[in-house]
Amino acid sequence: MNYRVLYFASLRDRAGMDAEQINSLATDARGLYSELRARHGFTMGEERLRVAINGAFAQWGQTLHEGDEVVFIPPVSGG
Amino acid sequence: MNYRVLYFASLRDRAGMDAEQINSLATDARGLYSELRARHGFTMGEERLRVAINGAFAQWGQTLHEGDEVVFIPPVSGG
Amino acid sequence: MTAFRISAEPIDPAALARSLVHARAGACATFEGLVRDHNDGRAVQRLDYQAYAPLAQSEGERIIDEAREKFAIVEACCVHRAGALAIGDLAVWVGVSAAHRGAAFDACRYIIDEVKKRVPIWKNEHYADGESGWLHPDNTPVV
Amino acid sequence: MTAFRISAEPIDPAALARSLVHARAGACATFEGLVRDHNDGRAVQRLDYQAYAPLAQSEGERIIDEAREKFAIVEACCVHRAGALAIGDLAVWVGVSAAHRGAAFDACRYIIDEVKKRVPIWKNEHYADGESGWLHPDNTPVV
Repeated sequence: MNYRVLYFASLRDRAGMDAEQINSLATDARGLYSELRARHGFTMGEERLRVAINGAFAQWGQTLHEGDEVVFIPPVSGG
Repeated sequence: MNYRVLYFASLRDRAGMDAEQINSLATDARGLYSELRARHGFTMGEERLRVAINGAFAQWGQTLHEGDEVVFIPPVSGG
Repeated sequence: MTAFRISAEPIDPAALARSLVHARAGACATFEGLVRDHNDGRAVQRLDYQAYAPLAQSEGERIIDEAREKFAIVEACCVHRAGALAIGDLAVWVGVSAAHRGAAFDACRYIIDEVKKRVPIWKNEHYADGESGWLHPDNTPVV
Repeated sequence: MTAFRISAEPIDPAALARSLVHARAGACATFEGLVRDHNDGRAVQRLDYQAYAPLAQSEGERIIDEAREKFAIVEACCVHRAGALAIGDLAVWVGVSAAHRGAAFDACRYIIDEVKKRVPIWKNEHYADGESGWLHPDNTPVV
């Protein structure tokens, strides 16, 4: 399936890009992050991240659909 | 002895003046308030007031001296 | 600038806030007390603040000093109006800057709480029905 | 006006404060977060904020809604900067008006605390030694 992934903060620096289109066999955010972690060498584990799907916080095990926008949210530091 | 007494808030309204010079036999603020209460018909008891002598909070039993400025402080309501 | 002032003139919050700015201050908390259009169920039209100025000044400064001792702050300032105020007018302004927000909030709240408890300033509310009354710290009338 | 906004332009606190004014609001508490010249012992020269804007917007609005439910407030507003900021620049502004000061302070603090915990905005500090780093919520570096 095709997903759009956006990167922020340290994940963006590590991936070297703001966003990418991914064709993946992963059916949930957990599987997708595992695949992208291997590809880009992300050091943060799933336990330090939150996940957002189509602009809303979601569960790691939520089923992904064709064209979903997926964002892995590092610990925030606004303010 | 001669004292200067300033009035604020409801005590000012009741006394009908901002300040007065008093010649009194009272030797402390307690005695002075008792005298002024009788004269002006103040309804507030000593327990609801604080007293200031020469611009600083003081004890009711503190000895007064000639020319002291004495202020009886009703419950404050700034802010 | 004195950290505490009684002012017969309108308060300028922007100018006061600038006095708190410091490169090591990452947090600034402010409090504004404004004249409300009602109190205790009665419609308020305007009010007067009376102050025993010398004691208000020294007690206000004492409160700011206490805040500096209790909390890790950079700057603190409080100005209280005296005289006649209309609905919506700024009656009191408190501002505190600090490296971190906890101290800024805690000190700001400490200052306004203590000012309302201890500084000899009295509020006389004028009601829509033509009456007026001096208030207690809990906003109930002085009988 | 939206109660929460991410702004690429400098924040105007005076204009925001005016939006909180209401005749029944006797108290207004504000918080300003400013860029400090140091963090965790290192000299900071400037910083960048990155935001995941759509989620930051909805999460920020949710926080303001929560504050309205939890506290008896009149108006509340929060604006957070994105982009490049210099020392002393205003990074975030929160303002809350209420009939009484307790609710104004509590809601103001709730909003900034939750924004810092939950809204997807990231701070990248640039240090005097030429390095830079993304920060955790506790201001320690992301490794």
